[in-house]
Amino acid sequence: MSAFSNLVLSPMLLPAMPASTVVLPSFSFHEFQPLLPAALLAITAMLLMLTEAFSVSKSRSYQAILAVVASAVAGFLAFQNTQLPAGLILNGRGVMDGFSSWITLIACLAAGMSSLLALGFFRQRNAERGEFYGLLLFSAAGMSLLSVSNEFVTLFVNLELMSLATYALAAFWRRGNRSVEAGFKYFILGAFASAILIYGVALLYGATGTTQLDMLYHVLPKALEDSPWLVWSGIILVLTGLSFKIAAVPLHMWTPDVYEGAPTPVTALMSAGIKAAAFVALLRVILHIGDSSAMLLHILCFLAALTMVVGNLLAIAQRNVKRMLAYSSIAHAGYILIGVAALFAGGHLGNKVGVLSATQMANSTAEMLRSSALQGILFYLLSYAITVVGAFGVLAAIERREDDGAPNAWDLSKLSGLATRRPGWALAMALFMFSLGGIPSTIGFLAKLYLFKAGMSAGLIGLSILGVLASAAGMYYYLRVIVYMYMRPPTVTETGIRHWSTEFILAVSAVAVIVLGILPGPLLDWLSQASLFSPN
Amino acid sequence: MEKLFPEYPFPIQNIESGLWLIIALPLLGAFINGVFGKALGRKNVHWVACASVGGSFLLSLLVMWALGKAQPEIPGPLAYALSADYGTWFAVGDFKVNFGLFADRLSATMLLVITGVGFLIHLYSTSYMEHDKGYAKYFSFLNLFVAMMLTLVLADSLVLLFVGWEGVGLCSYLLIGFWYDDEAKAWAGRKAFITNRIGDFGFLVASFLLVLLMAASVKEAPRGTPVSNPRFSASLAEKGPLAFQSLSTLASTLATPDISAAKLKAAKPDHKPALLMERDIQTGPLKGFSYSGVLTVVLLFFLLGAAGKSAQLPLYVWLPDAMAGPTPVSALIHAATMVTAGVYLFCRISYLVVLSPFAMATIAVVGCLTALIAALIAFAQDDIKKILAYSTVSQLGFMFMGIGCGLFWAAFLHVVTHAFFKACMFLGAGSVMHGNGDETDIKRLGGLRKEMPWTSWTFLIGTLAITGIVPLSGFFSKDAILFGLETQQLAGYTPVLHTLYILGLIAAACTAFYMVRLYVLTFEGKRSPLAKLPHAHESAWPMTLPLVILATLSIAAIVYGVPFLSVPNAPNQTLIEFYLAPVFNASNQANQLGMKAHMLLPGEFGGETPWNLLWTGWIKAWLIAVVCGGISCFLYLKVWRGGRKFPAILEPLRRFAHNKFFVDELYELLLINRTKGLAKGLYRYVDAFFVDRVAVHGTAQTVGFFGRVLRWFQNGNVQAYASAIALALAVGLTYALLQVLS
Amino acid sequence: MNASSPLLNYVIFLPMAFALLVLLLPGNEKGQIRFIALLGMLVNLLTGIWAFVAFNPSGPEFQLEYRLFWLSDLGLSYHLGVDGLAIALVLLTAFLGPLLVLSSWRFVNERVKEFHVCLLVLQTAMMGALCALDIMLFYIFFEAMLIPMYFLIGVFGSEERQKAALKFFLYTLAGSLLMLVALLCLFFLSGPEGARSFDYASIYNGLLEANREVGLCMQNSASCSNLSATAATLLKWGPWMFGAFALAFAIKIPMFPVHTWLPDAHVQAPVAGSMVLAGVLLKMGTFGFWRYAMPLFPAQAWAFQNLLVALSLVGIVYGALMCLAQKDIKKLIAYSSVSHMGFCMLGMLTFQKEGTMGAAYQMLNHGISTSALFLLFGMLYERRHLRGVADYGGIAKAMPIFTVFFLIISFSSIAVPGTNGFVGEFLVLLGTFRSNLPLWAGILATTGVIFGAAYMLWVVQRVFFGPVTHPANTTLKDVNFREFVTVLPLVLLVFVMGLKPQPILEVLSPSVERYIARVHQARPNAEGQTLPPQRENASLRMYVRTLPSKKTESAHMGHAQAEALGPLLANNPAGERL
Amino acid sequence: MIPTTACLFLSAMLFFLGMLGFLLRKNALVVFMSVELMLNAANLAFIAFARMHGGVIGTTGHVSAFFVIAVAAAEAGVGLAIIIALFRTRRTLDVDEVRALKH
Repeated sequence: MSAFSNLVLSPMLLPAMPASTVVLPSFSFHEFQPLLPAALLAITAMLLMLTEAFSVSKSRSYQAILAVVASAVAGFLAFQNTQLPAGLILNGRGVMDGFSSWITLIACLAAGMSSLLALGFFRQRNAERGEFYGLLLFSAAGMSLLSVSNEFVTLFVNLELMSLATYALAAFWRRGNRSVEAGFKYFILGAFASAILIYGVALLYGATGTTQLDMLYHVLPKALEDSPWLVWSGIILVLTGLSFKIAAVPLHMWTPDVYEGAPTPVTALMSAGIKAAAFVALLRVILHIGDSSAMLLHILCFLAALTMVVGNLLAIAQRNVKRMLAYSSIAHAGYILIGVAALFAGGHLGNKVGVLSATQMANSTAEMLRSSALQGILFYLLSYAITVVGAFGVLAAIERREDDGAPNAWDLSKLSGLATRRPGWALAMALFMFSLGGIPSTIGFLAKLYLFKAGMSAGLIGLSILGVLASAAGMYYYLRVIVYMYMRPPTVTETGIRHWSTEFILAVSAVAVIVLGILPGPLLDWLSQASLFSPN
Repeated sequence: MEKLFPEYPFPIQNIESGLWLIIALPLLGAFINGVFGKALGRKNVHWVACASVGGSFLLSLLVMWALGKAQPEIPGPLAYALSADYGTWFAVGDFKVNFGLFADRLSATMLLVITGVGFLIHLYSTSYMEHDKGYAKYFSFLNLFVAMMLTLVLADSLVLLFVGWEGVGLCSYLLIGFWYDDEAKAWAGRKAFITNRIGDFGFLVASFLLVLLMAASVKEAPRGTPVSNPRFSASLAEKGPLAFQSLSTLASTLATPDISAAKLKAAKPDHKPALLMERDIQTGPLKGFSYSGVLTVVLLFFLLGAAGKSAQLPLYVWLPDAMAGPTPVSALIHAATMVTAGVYLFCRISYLVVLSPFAMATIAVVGCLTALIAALIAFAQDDIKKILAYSTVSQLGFMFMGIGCGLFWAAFLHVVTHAFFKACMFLGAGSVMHGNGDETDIKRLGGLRKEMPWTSWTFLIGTLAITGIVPLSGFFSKDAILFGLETQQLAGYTPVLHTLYILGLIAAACTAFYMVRLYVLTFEGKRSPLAKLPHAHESAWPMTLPLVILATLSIAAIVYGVPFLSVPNAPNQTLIEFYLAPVFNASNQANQLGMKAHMLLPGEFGGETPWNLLWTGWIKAWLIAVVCGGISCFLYLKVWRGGRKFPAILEPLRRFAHNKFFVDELYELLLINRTKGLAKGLYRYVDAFFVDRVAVHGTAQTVGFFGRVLRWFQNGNVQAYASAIALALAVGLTYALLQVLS
Repeated sequence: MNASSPLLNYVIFLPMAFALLVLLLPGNEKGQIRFIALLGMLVNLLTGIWAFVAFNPSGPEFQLEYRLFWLSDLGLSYHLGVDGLAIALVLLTAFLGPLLVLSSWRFVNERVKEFHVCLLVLQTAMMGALCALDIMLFYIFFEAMLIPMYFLIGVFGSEERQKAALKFFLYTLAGSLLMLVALLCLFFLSGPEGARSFDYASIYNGLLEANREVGLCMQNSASCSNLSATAATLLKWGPWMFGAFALAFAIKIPMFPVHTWLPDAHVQAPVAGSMVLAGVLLKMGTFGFWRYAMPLFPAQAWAFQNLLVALSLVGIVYGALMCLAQKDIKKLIAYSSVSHMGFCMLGMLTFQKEGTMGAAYQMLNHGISTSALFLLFGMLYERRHLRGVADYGGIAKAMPIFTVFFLIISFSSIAVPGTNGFVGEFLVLLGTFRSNLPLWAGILATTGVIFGAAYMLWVVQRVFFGPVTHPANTTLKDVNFREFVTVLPLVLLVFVMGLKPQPILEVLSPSVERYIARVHQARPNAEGQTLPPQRENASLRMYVRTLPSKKTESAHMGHAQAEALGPLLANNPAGERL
Repeated sequence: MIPTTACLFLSAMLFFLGMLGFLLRKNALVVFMSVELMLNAANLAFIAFARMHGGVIGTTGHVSAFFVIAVAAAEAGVGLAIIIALFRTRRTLDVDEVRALKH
């Protein structure tokens, strides 16, 4: 399964074209431009696989470097693409817009950073094996492609490409049974979810005769009259399948187990990259099938509220830091859902979801809403990626080999007195915690601000209030980490093994958290120009 | 005095602008002794202290001279006043307070008393406190007190007066608790301060209400009245609403006849002209109340304040305990000066006082009851200082009666004379203690006359003065008050005054009794076997000299009190009355305008002086004094001498009185314990339990609880998770179905 | 007075710079660290004084303005400026700075570096919150304050510190997050799409008309019929927004029902922590009411007046009663500051000159006397490490000078005339009497005078007087030179501010008048202090330096106003700056 | 010829059977097989609809089915590998045993 498969095959998927004349359509180069990062990643991945097959050397650090370089270049390419005009490519199988390129960028970021983490992580456990980086890059490629796909089957395939690689990564850590269990759970439930997804796709196809989102958008209203039941069940199935990936409550239950069990670098990748990619998929689908009725908005708001509250509540009761971060990632998915709802509410001005209706909010225009919501979501995903990778980086750094598979491996007490043992790491961790909690002068605050602002400009006041209350409650468990690091005497003596790569990651993300938290200027300007392909 | 010094030693302006020096000197002394006291050494310390007070005594003399003659360029009562303004203290909006000093004949007399008696007591202390460790501290506190008292007297606005008012309270707190390592003494200090604080609460509220009153009258008074006069609004803007000038203008305004109302009533015959103060207030927070009503309330709040400071009912309880301080302190603060601040205050705002007969009656009643109760308690006390303390309380009661019946000059005269003889007796007591190893129980003293001649003679004079034996000042001052009670008329409340007259006589009788008892038990007879020392020794000259001087003064003060040694162009006025006439001028005017309280104005003696009344009054008083004095003399010299049992019938009564009628215990029970209980209860149940535990932690714990509950669902079973997904799916589908069907 | 002055930037960020400097020092060089920190605070004090001098009371409302683009697309801009109250509080903050470092010279001995970094960062945050003219900027600093304070309490506090720190952080955070939502609502209400910004002036001016309408409507329902859309929304949702603002600030002050975090925080915090908490952080609440809650929702301010007054009255009496029930001295001081801040709020709620001025002055007083109390008690604590009243007694014997200081400060805190406390309290009470509040409110508030004396003297009594109960207390050392130097400025200030308040009052008075005028705009015909319409208009609109750019439309609005009100601005330097 | 609805009904039955199997069976392999069943249900639906639409639109359905099959194969590959690893560590395939990670 390579990323090229659907490029090669896509000409055969032409819809409206007389069956008699099958001609291969001619694609201009710039249609492939959005695919370049993915292509690069995929090729590098294969190379790595090959080197694994033929190489004899024990050390795999060169592979890590290669992966990092590849994802850096890919990220650069993606950044180039952010300025591209929005439009369809490859006869509508894919779209190109700033949004997808940003998601690709985030994916590359996640891939690069987690492979750096992995370098140190596996070196310390001398358990380096080459498939790791290959799979990692495949997964990244999957994310990138997912972000550009505009057609259900393509979307499904890319989702699977991303997921399959991640299943393998999650189960990669063979020592102890936790990693495998994580992989198994993730895989089995993931397969379940994607089966649901594809069944929904089938139903939609049946109702509308197309699997291509932009066409779907146009025929859906008619289809709704003809066979509403079919369409709705299709929509629900598809949404369920997708919400599974973003771990929205009540489809979140796999998250803590998988995040905890998976090797920490993989966890970082999942929480940073996969979430982003899954969100873009959900977003595209909703944008195309959503406008048909306000009912979907209610579902979204409901999901968002539930996710925020439950995620935080669950995290509060956690002593296991890694698991706590997993739960908090659920909560963050909830916050992002506010943004999604806002983006979507753009189509439904005057809705009465919030305390104030959008019209009362002094006539905001649909475009304004969309762009601000979009900006909010992107910024949030980006900031979350940076912060959470850093946080997991700290965990990876202080993880002890002998604890692999021990139930209390990441217990809070493991952090106690970190400030005296490793002031630098403690400081970084504190920063990440404040940022996740959304305390001003960190990037986390700005991100939340954007989202809530977007939410309120869409009139989702109630949701926003719930959001701030939830994040206030959430601050509790972030603070507890700091309490242990700074206000408790050290219980364990050893200081964790340092590795330049880990240190590098921590430094970079800590600095980013602060600097982008205070001067996000250029970044925000770029984000604000990010376009999103919308059918109308 | 004009006879003695026809010429001013200085031009008045210099004295006027130099008023601040009077306060500054003791303040400086306090500062020097307080900061460098240790370094200076005892000699220099008491030099600094005495010199500073003596200096301000001399300055006060200058002021006195300056006030002797009128300043032609200033009209009205202000002709007999010096005033100096040292800039704004604070000013917000139309409210303003200046550092303004103001000395008229009232404050000048007070000045002399404070600095003069103060100086003597400083002198006395140099010997009395000789062996104390906190010598410098003591003198710096004492100086600070004098400075504060002078501020109180010289202030030209209520706010500045309040500075002195609280300042003296503060100093008395410090001095009562001077020997702080004795728990009880320290507590006594705190008790004094907090009781005074209750009074200050009254003072503050009263001043705020006055501000409101001023604002209202300025807004509403018809033209032609003094407040609507542009010159007044100028001075109001300059001096602020609480300056005494402004207040007097307010008073005269309120007392002006209300033309419009008069017109209405003109039809009816024999109507009393309505006054402005009977109007209702139209604007502002006081809307709906009548001026006179508010004024009465204001005066009652002031009464509360004065009761706190001057130890009247119900706040007198702190004074007896205040005797914990060194004896000179008791003499200066708790007999001569601070405690008379309340009387001074009422004299100061006499023009307001006379406008509310009800308030005056209340003041008189409070004073009278205090005088009686204190006297009764004093009967059964054995501690020399305690007895003097209660006698002070009861004498203050007399002064309040004087205020109440509108004879301000008499009340003030009593302040002065009382300052002399009471200070004299306190110092005498101090000297007794000094000579007898700090023995204060009069039962364990006795027969000191031979051993301490000076002390005993001066003490005798003091006793006679306070009992009111004719050729002594106390008689005239006290009798002037009683006479006032008998003859003055108070619109609607004249009968009250007459009743009070009787009670006053009784109080006087008691006074005579217990004071003589005190004297006899302490000085006469033979030395008690229980005495600490076999032989007492007379004190050194720095202690006896002040005694002698004060004794002389308490005789000499008579010249102010005798009516018939008449002053040119004011027949039959007492000297003090004549001298203070400009001060109480305003009140007389207000009074005449108002005709509210038809008082027999002192000036009007001339016409038909009730000589017969006067004489009978005097004779009554004199007889009472002599008789009661004689009785107690007889009883304690002959009957109960030498441990003879007290008649058993009276024993419970005695014990009841001895325990001060259990008033302290009552307060403890009703107020203090209640408050403490309330505080504890609130803290334990409302704050700690309800607000903090239930509301705050409760919320947190509820959240945590839900977290744990949800966590329980994460049981790690894949199929459980899957079923959650399936469930969500099912719900979604049904929801969609419903939407479609509807 | 010139168009733009960078001065405030120095005031805000110099401490931060020094914090970085300290961060670079090796952790074991305690002496150096302390010295650098002290230096930083002193420099900060200098800049603070410089700013105070540069401020001209008779000038325009906001001075020393400085403005930069910052997150323009979000509507934020980095906009600084101070009015009378702000500059006074800035001075107070700068003044306390060096004392903080000095007070913990010996008190803090491990992790000295972190400690001083926290102090300096906190200083920056507080200064920022005081100088911010952009509501979101204010919010950012307001929240950022929590972090260093959290560490100060949690790391350097005493035994229960972790709980206390957590409570402090979450309690405050919850309130201010709700405020954030209300703030966003305001942002959207403040103007049409594109003309919005978080700039204080633009939001305020944007809501001015609507507030007038709402005020009218609340007075007589006849005029409710033809409300503008904004006014209608404001009328409907104003109470909620005001509630959110009020809650956030009330927690910070803290007012009666939401005060329980304060005692814990104070008890656990180290000396410097308590000092700065009492000295400045609590003021952020009152300052917030003054600057944001009241002027932005005048109508609601009137509507909520009685409720808030009731709460502050309860706070005054209740706080005092709590003090009577305490056994722990620090807790007692904490509750006493609940009582004092009650006076502040009461004064501010009179909506009337004397009272408001008193409130402003009381903020400064409380900042001085209460932090001095904590400082002094800290010295005692440093010697005995006990907090209970019963653990002391007869200290005066051993530590005479210390006793004198403590007495002076306690007398200032119970408002004995001649000390700073008196002026503030007197004005507040006078204002209460003169305001539209019922008379009993004033009388009730005045009883605070009695209770104050009761509990304060009780402590003095138990701690200093009486026989020495614990042998350990006999050998206590009196204040050494450093401590003496630390306390002396505070003591002197007590007297200076008590006897010569006028200069400060003059600095405050323009902001007082504007505050009152702004609150009264919702009561066009309210009796009492309403300014003549013309001046009202001039003083009600807010003139700030705006950026020559499309990004901040408030500039254009400003221009419009400038033309409209040309004559009014003739003598107003701010006018030329538009 | 068989009506589309019948095919759809069958596919729905398959889907729900798969789901039930997933929820109820205990053997990991069987559970995975029931996922395959669900996927095939999807395929069936695709084909049925493709036939219903017919023509060019129909091709989409057909091709989609192929993709689903391919993906299913890939899933099987990864999945079986994981299940084997699972078996190695635990010596059992009972999903109820796989509960080291919880709460």
